[in-house]
Amino acid sequence: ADVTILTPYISSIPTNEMAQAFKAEGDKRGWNTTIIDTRNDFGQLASRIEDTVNARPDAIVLISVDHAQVGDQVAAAAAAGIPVVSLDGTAGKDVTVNVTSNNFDLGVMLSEELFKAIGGKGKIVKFYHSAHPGVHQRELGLDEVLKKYPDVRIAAAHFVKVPGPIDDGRIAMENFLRQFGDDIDAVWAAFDDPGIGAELAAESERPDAKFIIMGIDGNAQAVDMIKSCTHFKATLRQDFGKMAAIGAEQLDEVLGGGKVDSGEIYVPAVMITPQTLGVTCN
Amino acid sequence: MMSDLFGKYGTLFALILIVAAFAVASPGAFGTPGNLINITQQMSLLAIVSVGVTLVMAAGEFDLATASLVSFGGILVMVLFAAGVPAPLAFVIVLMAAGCFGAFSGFIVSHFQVLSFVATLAVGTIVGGVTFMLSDGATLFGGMPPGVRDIARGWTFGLPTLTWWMIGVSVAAWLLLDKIEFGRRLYAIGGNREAARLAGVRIVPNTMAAFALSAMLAALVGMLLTGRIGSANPTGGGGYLLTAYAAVFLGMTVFRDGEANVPGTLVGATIIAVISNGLTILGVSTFLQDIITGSIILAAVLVRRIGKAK
Amino acid sequence: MMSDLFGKYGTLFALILIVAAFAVASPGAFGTPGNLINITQQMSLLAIVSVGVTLVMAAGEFDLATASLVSFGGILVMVLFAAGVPAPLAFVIVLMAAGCFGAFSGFIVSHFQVLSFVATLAVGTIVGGVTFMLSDGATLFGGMPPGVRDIARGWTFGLPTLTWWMIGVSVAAWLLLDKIEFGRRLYAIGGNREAARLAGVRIVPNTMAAFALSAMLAALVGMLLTGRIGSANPTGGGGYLLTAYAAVFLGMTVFRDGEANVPGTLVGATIIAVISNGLTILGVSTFLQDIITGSIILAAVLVRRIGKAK
Amino acid sequence: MLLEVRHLGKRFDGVRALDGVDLSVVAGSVHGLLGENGAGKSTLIKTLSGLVTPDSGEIRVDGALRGIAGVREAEALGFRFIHQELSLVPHFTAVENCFVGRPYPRRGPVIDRAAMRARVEPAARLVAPDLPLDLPAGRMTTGQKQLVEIVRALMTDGARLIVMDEPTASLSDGEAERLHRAVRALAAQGVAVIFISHRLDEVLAICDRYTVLRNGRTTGTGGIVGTTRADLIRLMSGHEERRPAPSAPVAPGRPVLELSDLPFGPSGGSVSLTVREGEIVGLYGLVGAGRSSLLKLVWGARHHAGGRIRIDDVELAPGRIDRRIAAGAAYVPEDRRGEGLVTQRSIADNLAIADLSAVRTHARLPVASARMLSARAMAIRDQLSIKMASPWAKPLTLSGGNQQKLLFGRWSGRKIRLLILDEPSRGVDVGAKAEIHAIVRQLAAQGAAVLMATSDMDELLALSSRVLVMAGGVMTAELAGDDIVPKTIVAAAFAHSDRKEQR
Ligand SMILES: Nc1ncnc2c1ncn2[C@@H]1O[C@H](COP(=O)(O)OP(=O)(O)OP(=O)(O)O)[C@@H](O)[C@H]1O
Ligand SMILES: Nc1ncnc2c1ncn2[C@@H]1O[C@H](COP(=O)(O)OP(=O)(O)OP(=O)(O)O)[C@@H](O)[C@H]1O
Ligand SMILES: [Mg+2]
Ligand SMILES: [Mg+2]
Repeated sequence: ADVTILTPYISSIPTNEMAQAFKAEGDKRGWNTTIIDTRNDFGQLASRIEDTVNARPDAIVLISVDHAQVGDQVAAAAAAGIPVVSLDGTAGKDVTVNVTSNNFDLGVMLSEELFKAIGGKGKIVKFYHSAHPGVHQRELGLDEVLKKYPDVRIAAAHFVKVPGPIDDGRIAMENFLRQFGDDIDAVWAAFDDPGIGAELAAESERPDAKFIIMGIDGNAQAVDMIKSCTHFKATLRQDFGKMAAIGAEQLDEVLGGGKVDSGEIYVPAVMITPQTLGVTCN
Repeated sequence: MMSDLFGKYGTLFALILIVAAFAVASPGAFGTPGNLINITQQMSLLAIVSVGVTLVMAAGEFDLATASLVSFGGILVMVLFAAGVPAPLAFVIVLMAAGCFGAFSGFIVSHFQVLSFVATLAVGTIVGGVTFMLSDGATLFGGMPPGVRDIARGWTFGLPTLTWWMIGVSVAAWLLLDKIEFGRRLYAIGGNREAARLAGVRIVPNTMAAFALSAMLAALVGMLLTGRIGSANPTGGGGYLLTAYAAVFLGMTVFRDGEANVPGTLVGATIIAVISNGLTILGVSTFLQDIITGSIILAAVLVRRIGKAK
Repeated sequence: MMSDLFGKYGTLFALILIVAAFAVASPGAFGTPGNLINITQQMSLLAIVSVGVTLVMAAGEFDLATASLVSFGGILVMVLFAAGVPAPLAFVIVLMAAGCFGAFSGFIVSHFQVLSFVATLAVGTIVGGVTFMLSDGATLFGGMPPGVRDIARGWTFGLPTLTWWMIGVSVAAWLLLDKIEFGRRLYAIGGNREAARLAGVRIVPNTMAAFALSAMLAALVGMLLTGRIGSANPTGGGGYLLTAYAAVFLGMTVFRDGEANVPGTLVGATIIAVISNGLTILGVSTFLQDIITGSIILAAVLVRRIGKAK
Repeated sequence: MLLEVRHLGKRFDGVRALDGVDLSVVAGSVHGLLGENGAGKSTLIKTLSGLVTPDSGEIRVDGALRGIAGVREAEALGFRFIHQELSLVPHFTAVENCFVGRPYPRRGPVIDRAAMRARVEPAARLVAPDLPLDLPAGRMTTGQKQLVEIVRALMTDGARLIVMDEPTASLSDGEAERLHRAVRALAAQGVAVIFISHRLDEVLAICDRYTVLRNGRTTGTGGIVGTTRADLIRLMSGHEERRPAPSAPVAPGRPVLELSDLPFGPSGGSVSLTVREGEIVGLYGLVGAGRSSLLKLVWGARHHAGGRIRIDDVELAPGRIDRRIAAGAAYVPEDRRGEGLVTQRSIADNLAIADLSAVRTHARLPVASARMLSARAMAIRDQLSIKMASPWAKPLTLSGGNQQKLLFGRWSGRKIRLLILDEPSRGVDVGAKAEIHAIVRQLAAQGAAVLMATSDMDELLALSSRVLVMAGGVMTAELAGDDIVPKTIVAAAFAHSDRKEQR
């Protein structure tokens, strides 16, 4: 079967991992998968979905796309009878199945974990990128949890520039460290990249600083930092392999004439900490 | 004679060749009328932005605020809708606001003779900041009156509505640049600013008008894009910057040597749109697409240079 | 006399003013020696890319492949490390590969006289595709020999290592452009290509050399960035494109009127770095930062124009 | 009195360009404005056109005091200008260039191109019947561009004063003649003309009155009748004309430049010629005859398929200008702004660009020394009496004639085997022209071969030991010795158009 994977975010780590995992699943099943990326551009994404529909593949896979952002095009695919599998997106009537970790829940989980770790009070630095709808959901999760912790205060917030989020996060953190000195308790990173930058900033500016960092994605560099007992203490890993596997399974079912189990399937996220990695830090 | 034609229209021949090649490679999908019409829809937004850029470049300047203004237009119109402003009024407000930013750039560039590259980059940064503030950095969904989507979706008189927008804007800009005195003035300024000044052409108001029109077209595209995809992103216009300039510069190699011109820009935008449509339909992966796209663009401009006797 | 000085060095005064203002607003954080030294580190990569761009712009051309080459350099060096190539050899291979891309752009631009904007955009697209292919679109992490990080991290002789890189590259480029015959040739080409050609300056090899050097500096930055952040992303260099040009164009308004020059570029890069450092330290929100940054840059170039009698 | 200028003064950072100029122009007269290079003529003109604001003095039009603040105000007063430096929009054709800044003829809101053409044609027929009206200015020769500027100034209605700043500098006698007739016709219609030229004979021939400037000050004014060339020169320079003793013609030596079967001309023709040591070969023709193209071909700036170019028996490939320079060749281009000067760079840089090795700090290091650059510039300044503020000033701060001298000075200090000159004294004053001629003769005497294109008949006659005449891209005559007389030369220059008419 011909399967086309479309996404605007291929160079971001989770998206890329999912795409590669899905491709691997496809290879197992003998599918011919093609990856199309539109470099953060949704206008382009709409056009490329149209082209793909015109080329009549057997299925379309959207990764990290809220289907409402390209509603007409997804509807056109559905109308043409092409199944649309969404990974890390949203469910909808034109979407055959959406396999995801709930981003809002990820935000809630991260915030709860972080706030518990600093004893329910303190100053945090927030790194965010609300232009990405999925990441924005995590920020809303944070806002929700903040209501329960009146003693946690956002001392500074930085909108992370993409491309180049690690270095942007690093430079911002260097400057925050100058501004606040030791008066920071934690870094909340909506995705791991700026958190990695924050750790690098700490290493060069204030290696003895007390604050901790937590992020989302399970980025390998972040995991490495957690393992090395740095300030980076946890990352929530969405199970991309599992998502891709479930997505491929469901698609297999559909292509064989069957039905999906449900319009939306949640894959729980996994918390990665020094403990889960089997190291003890002091 | 032959080589003369090639020298003059080489890039146009290249376009025809590209279309023909794709049509042969994929007659069932690329070559269908439906797909060709769809290409006109897909290229329409890029074409409109590029036509706006053409106006500024005719006057010999750059406008790097273009991409920010696209995002700005999309976000502002959504914010206005959400605030309950009726659609027609919202459109007018957005266009006026963008026009003011454009006129401001034009004024700085022409009156103070600041290099347009720095000036418009600075204005673009400011516009970007305003856009982020308006949207709080988030993608805006919903709140769009149903009538509004129709300006950017669906079909009118047998063609996609967006295609009509492109046709309308292009014809208007072509009239403006090639048939009206205003256009002659812009080209005179762009061709030799000093000569235009010596001849009494009023540099400042004409340059301001070019920037303002270009900014308004960018904001229009922002609104149309929002209509097309149903949401507005504060960096949604980012992709248009380099591609629009690519279209205009490609177009400068067609029809008229080294002068930005509307028909040329359309050829440029078509080349870009056809390549990505064709390659996607052929199932070429993005990474390879980039390499092929770059090579085809190079070939398209070189064809003409090589055709031209030295 | 006073207004003369202002006309010539207005942008430099603007920089001093900006630094002074931040130092007053935040003496405890901004004004500390530690922070000022840290600014030199934060600006170093931008400065090196911008210095490379300065070389190309001295010859009157644009190089839009710069950003892609930064990403390319970072990815390729990681791929080579992963393949077990020893570090020094890997560095050389990356620089050579980038140099070839640069020389290729320079050849197309000067020999076929294709507008550098289109040509380098096309080459940049190709380089981008190659980079994505090399990395499969993924961020590359790990496999970096420990010695390699040290070229971009830590301190050497009392200053951050990256600061030394910036100083070294800037001094070399300044010698090249202002002291050596090669630089005079580039400036002659950039000032009046035809006059330079008729005076016996060889356009093609000189332009190719400028593009090759610029590409090599971009790839160097890619490698240093990788060392600095510990991983390489296939779009990691994207942020440098507009900022580098902003630095160079800002610099063109200092010291020499309308000519890209190394000291000016450094002033430009410093302005950009200082603003973002200062505003972050003052706790200004990102969106407002954009608006303020744009306004300060405008003011910095206008100061000079207004100082200059018309 | 149509125009009265009193005690006008203007300084440019330290340089006194105008230092109390007086000028009165009556309607219906042709007024010659004369002065050495840098005397302030162009600056005076720019104050009239609103491009330069004078520091002191007054301008009266029809007796009323006027401050002319901008180009449009000058136009409204009925003033039209041909500025010394060509300023055309390169992409525009001759017709389009004539309308820049002027109201266009329109049908409804749309520009009426046919009417534009119809308005340009009469003026074009008058002064430049051969001018290609539909060629973009960027592809015209310098002479053709000059003609476009002239047509542009002549075309408009409502002109009361037309100022022409060296309109004939790159025209040959044929075109200049037509311009002279047009100028007289304008005067007869009551239009005043200010005519600036370094060709004193034409000033004496067509002007009614003259005003002479020296160092920014009026040194004399009066009627032309009864005035002689010597009078004018005395007023301009403050001393009698110094005519250098004509050096004895040198016996031609070995061939230096040899062209064999070089493809050239519109109909697949070719050119072969030899220039020997000590010879000065003059190349004459009408505007667009192909002289500059031929020189560029020789210089290697254009490609040619087939044919051979040899300097001192070394064959040279097209495109290798550096090799020609190494072989001892030198070239002075025609269009100083477009092809000669790098205007953003200093005077010192412009003088060094063709021979950077002459200003090295150390013979083996490719490092340019600021001290050497400046020393070289000062030496050339003294040699060619260039009026400049400092070696680090930009070339555009020099007067037109002084800019021209920079192109010449560029080759100073080298051993020259072949000197290729394209209108070498364009816009240069009488004294400086004599100096340039002396240098050319001296170089020839030292064994250089000289190939010189010129539109200036006096220059041609004064220097050439042999004359080649071109018409329409074809060599129509080769004259030597006593055959070099203006009548024969002009006849040969028109040979092409005669042939065309016969057909
Ligand atoms: N923009 C300027 N900046 C500085 N000096 C200038 C400027 N324009 C003119 N000058 C100086 O003013 C003087 C008069 O120049 P002007 O161009 O009026 O001479 P001119 O009589 O037209 O000479 P030519 O016959 O060579 O054209 C010269 O010394 C020149 O260097
Ligand atoms: N760059 C160009 N592109 C196309 N045609 C050109 C170009 N330059 C010159 N020509 C044409 O070539 C012919 C010869 O030009 P050339 O410059 O050799 O004449 P010329 O005898 O030197 O005249 P002038 O006195 O005007 O300089 C002219 O008819 C001109 O229109
Ligand atoms: Mg003059
Ligand atoms: Mg000529």
